[in-house]
Amino acid sequence: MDINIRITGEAGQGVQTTGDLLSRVFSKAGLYVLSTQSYQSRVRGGENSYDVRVSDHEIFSSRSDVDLLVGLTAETTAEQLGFLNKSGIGIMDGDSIDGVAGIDMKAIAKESGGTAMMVNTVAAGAVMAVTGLGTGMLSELLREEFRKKGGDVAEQNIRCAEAGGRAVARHAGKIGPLTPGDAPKYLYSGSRAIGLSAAVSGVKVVSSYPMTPSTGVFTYLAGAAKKYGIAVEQAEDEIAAINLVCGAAYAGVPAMTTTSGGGFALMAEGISLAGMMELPVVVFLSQRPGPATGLPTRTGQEDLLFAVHAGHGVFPKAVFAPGDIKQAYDLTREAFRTAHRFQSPVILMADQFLTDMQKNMAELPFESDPIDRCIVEAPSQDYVRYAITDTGISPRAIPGGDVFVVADSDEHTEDGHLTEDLEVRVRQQDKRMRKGNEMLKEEYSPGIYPEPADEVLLCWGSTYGPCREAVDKLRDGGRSICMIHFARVWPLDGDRIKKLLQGRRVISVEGNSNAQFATLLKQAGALADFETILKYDGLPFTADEIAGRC
Amino acid sequence: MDINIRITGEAGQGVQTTGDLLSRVFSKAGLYVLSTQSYQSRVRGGENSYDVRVSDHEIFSSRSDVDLLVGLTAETTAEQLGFLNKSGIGIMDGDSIDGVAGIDMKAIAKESGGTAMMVNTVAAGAVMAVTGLGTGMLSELLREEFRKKGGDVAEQNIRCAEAGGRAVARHAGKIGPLTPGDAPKYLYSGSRAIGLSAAVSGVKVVSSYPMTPSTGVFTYLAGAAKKYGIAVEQAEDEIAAINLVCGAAYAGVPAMTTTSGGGFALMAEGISLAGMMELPVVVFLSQRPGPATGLPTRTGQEDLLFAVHAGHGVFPKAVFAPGDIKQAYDLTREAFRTAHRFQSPVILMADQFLTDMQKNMAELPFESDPIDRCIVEAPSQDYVRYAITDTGISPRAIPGGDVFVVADSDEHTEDGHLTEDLEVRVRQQDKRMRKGNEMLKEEYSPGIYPEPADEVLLCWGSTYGPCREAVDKLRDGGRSICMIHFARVWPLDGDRIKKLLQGRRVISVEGNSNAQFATLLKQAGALADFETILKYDGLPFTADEIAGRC
Amino acid sequence: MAGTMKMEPTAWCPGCGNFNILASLDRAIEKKGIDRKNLVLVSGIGQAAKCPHYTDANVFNGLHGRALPAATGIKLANHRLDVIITSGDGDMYGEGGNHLLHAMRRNIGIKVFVHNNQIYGLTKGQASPTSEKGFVTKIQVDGVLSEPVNPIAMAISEDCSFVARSSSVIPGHLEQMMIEAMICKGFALLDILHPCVSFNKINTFKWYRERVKELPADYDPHDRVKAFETSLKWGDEIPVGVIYRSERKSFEELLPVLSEGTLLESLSK
Amino acid sequence: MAGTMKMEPTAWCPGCGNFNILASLDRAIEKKGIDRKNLVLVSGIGQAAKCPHYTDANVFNGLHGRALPAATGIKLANHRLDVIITSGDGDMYGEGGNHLLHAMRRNIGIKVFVHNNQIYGLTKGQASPTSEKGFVTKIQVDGVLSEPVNPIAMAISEDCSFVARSSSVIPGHLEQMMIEAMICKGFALLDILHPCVSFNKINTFKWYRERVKELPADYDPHDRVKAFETSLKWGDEIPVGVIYRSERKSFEELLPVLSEGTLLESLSK
Ligand SMILES: Cc1ncc(C[n+]2csc(CCOP(=O)(O)OP(=O)(O)O)c2C)c(N)n1
Ligand SMILES: Cc1ncc(C[n+]2csc(CCOP(=O)(O)OP(=O)(O)O)c2C)c(N)n1
Ligand code: SF4
Ligand code: SF4
Ligand SMILES: [Mg+2]
Ligand SMILES: [Mg+2]
Repeated sequence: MDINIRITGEAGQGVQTTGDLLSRVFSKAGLYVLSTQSYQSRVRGGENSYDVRVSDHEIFSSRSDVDLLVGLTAETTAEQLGFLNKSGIGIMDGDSIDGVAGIDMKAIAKESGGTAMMVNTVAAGAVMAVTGLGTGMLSELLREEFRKKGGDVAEQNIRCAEAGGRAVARHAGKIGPLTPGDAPKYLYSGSRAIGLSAAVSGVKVVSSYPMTPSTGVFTYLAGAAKKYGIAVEQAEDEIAAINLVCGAAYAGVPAMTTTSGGGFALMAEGISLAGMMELPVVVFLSQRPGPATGLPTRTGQEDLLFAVHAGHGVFPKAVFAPGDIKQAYDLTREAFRTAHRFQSPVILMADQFLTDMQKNMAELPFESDPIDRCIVEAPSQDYVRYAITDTGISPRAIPGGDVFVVADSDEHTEDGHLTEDLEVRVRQQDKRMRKGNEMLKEEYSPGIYPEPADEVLLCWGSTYGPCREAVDKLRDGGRSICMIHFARVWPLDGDRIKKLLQGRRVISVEGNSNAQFATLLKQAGALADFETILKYDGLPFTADEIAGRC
Repeated sequence: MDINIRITGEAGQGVQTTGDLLSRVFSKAGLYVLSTQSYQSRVRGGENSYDVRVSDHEIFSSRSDVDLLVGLTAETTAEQLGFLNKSGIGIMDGDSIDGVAGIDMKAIAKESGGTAMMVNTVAAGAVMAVTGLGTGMLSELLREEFRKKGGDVAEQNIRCAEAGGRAVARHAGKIGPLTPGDAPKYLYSGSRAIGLSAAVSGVKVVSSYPMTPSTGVFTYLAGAAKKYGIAVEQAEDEIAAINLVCGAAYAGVPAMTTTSGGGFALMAEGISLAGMMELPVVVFLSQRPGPATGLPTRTGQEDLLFAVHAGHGVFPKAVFAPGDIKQAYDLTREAFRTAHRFQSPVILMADQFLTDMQKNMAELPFESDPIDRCIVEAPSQDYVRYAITDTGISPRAIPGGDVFVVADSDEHTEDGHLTEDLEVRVRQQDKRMRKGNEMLKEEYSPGIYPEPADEVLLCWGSTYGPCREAVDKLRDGGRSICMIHFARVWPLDGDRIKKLLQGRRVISVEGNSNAQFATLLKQAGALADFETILKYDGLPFTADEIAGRC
Repeated sequence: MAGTMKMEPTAWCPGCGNFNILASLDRAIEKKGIDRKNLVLVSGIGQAAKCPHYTDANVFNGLHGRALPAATGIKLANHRLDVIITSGDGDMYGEGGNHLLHAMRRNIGIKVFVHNNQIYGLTKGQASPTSEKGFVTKIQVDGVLSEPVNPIAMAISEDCSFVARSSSVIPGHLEQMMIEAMICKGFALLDILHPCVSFNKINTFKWYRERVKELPADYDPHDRVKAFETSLKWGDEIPVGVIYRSERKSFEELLPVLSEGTLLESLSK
Repeated sequence: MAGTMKMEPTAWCPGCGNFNILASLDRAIEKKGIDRKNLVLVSGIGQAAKCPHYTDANVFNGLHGRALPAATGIKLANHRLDVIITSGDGDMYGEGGNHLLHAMRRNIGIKVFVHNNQIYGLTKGQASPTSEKGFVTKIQVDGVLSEPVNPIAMAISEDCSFVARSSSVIPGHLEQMMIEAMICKGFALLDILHPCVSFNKINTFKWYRERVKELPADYDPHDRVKAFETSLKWGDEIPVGVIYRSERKSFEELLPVLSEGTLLESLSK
């Protein structure tokens, strides 16, 4: 059982409120929920939509077709009609159009003693009725939710929900119908998982300049600042943000900045600084389609080659791109750990699809559990910051202790002071680059699902979900196909990957127009010939689409 | 006949003045001259040196060994002694040290009625004597040079030169000796050739923020501004510079900015803007070693992968990297032509080695000869800026005419206005990317010297000269080896290049620690296995070094 | 395709101050008699920065914070063009602060109309450099801790040739200020207070309406110290009008290569 | 390796004003009794920006123009550290202008000592934002066309908590100003005029020496308008001293998460 509910309306109408509410009720009901958002770069008007996919088994991606369409305006409903399945049901605020049942949600809200904004609750109530779960659990949630607000608000909302349910009584149970299950009940968005993991890992300084779709993580951290003890400061621009976190990292605390394409571009110089000064900084890069301002609220995977090569000069860095929300949580921690272990910048990549996505799962650890910052406790008096070592990793002291810590953006001697000695230069450059080799020794295996097969859907980052479901579909159809997913996309061990891919038909599935990850594998010598399934219209892949293009 | 003269001293002592003077005299004498500079990031003190290599045949690179060493201080002379050939001669200001003849240049200058700064002329006079050309031609040059200054200055200098010559009379003619030849007499630095070509090509707006080693081109253009009618404006930062040239390009004039590593990093967002708005901008990137501030006055080829992938999102760009001064002149024009033909950003790459290098050659055209800006003369009333075309190239109108010209950094409809229509997005992205395919159709063959052979020294940019001379040496030793030099480094036609390289032993010679050009060829499918000769100590390659490592 | 005209409808929220600003701009363009074919509207990114799309003109809607350098390049290439920037407070005083500082020094003949809603609208309600101390948002959870930037005082400190304030809540005055800015030869900064109905619940239409107060008729904008003093007033009364003027030559007048015509023309000679 | 101490000798030109600035800094550090192990000197890139290497302290010599955000990060991570920036006019008023503007608003307890030689020294003599109008260089071949930036006036316009000017030509005064800046809790801007013997042939030692004039004893730095008026004086007399003070709480005092100790410490709990 697997149903897709789509709420659609203008920006500012509460599409998101409705969707969030539904995600939570279904999660509360022990069903597997995965919700995704699609919106425009504006504050009012336009066309937004919110998909809540519900199932009795775990799900990994969104669908483009709809079983239950809920429209808050006629225009946006009409736009979505084409996606409604034959057996699907449409309900909307206002008059009916082609097969979509109009119910006057505003009137219902009013009659139930609610305000205009409670249209969202009416809509949610209707959905609960149509899916056969009824409005009981929704009412419970509303009660918990609005208790603190006091007064009548909770009861008003409950009345609206119930009235919404009654208004679609003739469709009751027609979609699904759903029955409560035992899925894990903690709902996380990608943004929340990443922000939470950063907080738990001990991030102490976060500085960013707002930019969609990275702002969710920044906002989460601002909200968590008090609880975890984090200085969260909005910078005047992205250059300030990256240099600020470089300063904080030098001073000894885990530090992170969050940004998207154009802001990331402005940070390239600072990333090179972190490379030279060997500072553990984490840059969270949430992608959207470019070039330039591009499509600010849409999704894409267009910045991989740029991220891997970002910054002038040559220095090691790591680039991670988690595939789903749980992995986003885990890899955020890994990003901090890697940054500190190798004293190098780490770029954590996601995109609008993954950061806005919500899914229920087992509770993620939320107790503060700082990573090991790999700081030398009691440096001796002959301490130098950039000592030459076999691994390239020099013991790191921080200022405020017993020794001076000198860090320079120029080439420097072991003690950190600037130098024009060209032999020293070579030694320091070699030292830095050795850290890159060490990084490759970290244990990591790409995700193979379900097991190696003749054909491979190669993917990275958020394309995980749709690829995984596509594999299921194609295998059901008898194909010997698997998914190989990379969450650590740089550096790459070409030889190992080559062995993995050799002799298989490789199809690279990427959210860009130039197969960036396959290109990286080619450059690493891991891949010669490959086919592609590419998409760059700003929307995420769906499993059907991938399967259909295979 | 091939001699290498090295002037060495502290910053601020006139090492450069002396070297420039000598380069000009030898050029005037019809000898082939190639001069290169090595200096530190400071204004006074430290150790600078200036090599003037002189020959009776054309030369292409610098040498590390020295035939005639001229020291302005004891310390810097001592540093260079190890490079002096057994048969070489050393002279220096002050007391003699190990085999270097000390002459009191300051006293000589004073006795000859000159000022302390005329030590440089004394030194130049000495060099002329030792190389057997005598001080006559130098005196002529000094007379021309100082005529405008009036008064006694010219005569004072001439007396200093002559006295310098007399002071080393016992070494007269011991190096070389040189006799006048008929080499072309126009001396150009890389910076001057690039600046001149930009001026001739019709650049009208130049905006930069000073950054070594790109400042030479910026300074040349400031000097040429009046003659060619160019607005040259120092920007408050590099972000201003790139956006300023984007604005100028939109308004219809060829525009350029000049920068180096860190400044280029700051321009990445603006380059993406040029990609999206389809603006013909030229970015001159003169490389120095990184990361971060690195070695500000040294040379390197470390920014190729970054330059090729610079900017978020996916869009076509061209990257050129000329091999020598003449090619720098030609390719600068090509950069403007390409930018305008394809309405795309073009990055012109050089480095400290090439921009500071001087060489004599036939006079380069200097009459204003603007490129075709490919602007539609009389757009019709239904004109739209981003019309979909087969080649991806849309007719370009500029503001101030009969139609509105709308340019947006967001994804846009054909008329330039921002859009959220995702089908339009795909059409525009495909349109832009088609220009990249068109670029590949431009006629271009890499430079093969002297002819295809079993072994290939693969190189790009300024490594041309040392590779070419290394090939001569190795062939003299009986090796079947050639150089294949790329001046157009992006985009790359993988298939064509593959055919060229197939079956040969390829050794990539690059001024970086990670073989960036070979990596690009690998990613383009043009190259599988290769060997490398890499250097990243901040100094240019020499032919001997390459030949020795082959 | 029916050629290139303005976009309709706007993407602004009903009730937003941007509508009045756009309307005033349209009237000012007409009254000043600016030839729209010769007009380039430049902006960065933000809700305000969408403004150029909504009127008939040439448009350069560039990067967030970078309207000024782009406009400078346009003006250098063809200084006969009228170049007006319409952009937001975040765009101009936040990301673009350095360009503003240096453009005022340069005094290039660009008119900058800052739609100042004291908030980042497009990114959904973070503090902008002009947000008041204590202003609470989802990022500034304890309220803004920094002093707001004072763009008027800063402009006076850099001897900006035209410094004015108006508001969308007094559209007649706003139109007048726009015309005066257009008349000024050098660099003109016009800070326009306007309500953001979606995210700024403090500085509302009513809030501005109750506070804006025109400068007295005998106010002398040439007195720099007096102007500075005036620029510090922000509270129950917020002065609007031309607060400071400095009679400086514009950059175009000073730059020798522009003396014989535009650089663009020089290419077709 | 003998541990990490200062670099010797400096890379400055003989006769450069930077030497006096360094000497004054060393004396001020001693007199104020700053624990050098607890001191971080931060800079960008330039001749002035090399200064941190030449004294015993922790050093963060970052990117050109970016000393301020780095210093801010250091201070946020561990606000018990003394954080002083010593950098150039190009670094701070040119490339770094936006950070300066916003750091003043934030009022974080960083002391900024700007070695202002009115020129770009390290890159060999281009105009800086403080170069005077008409100043000729190889880039500004017709002389500088822009008005110089007025950092003092700008700082007053943003209510910077400590605004002072001194010069390397009066090292005793300079030392005093440095100490006063160190005492101030919030953000302190100290503009230090100094000759560049290699590239600035106009604003020489003698030129400054003849012009710098201490503020009268009864000067009240708390009068903002008066301070602004004072900041406009530049000519035969150039006022030096503490020109403006504003008793604002520092950012560290205002930021709730710093109230119970440093963030660095919180990690070892
Ligand atoms: C380099 C970069 N950073 C951040 C953004 C995201 N962004 C777009 S508009 C905006 C702020 C808008 O505020 P303002 O300029 O005041 O305009 P408003 O929407 O309030 O009119 C931001 C942060 C961006 N587009 N580019
Ligand atoms: C991003 C970047 N742009 C440009 C430069 C080149 N650069 C180094 S120092 C400097 C200016 C120095 O001037 P100032 O700050 O006044 O210091 P001074 O040398 O005069 O003491 C410039 C332009 C750089 N290092 N990085
Ligand atoms: S978000 Fe605010 S500023 Fe933007 S359009 Fe809506 S009301 Fe206007
Ligand atoms: S160039 Fe000028 S500022 Fe730099 S050290 Fe020399 S004299 Fe001092
Ligand atoms: Mg705003
Ligand atoms: Mg300076």
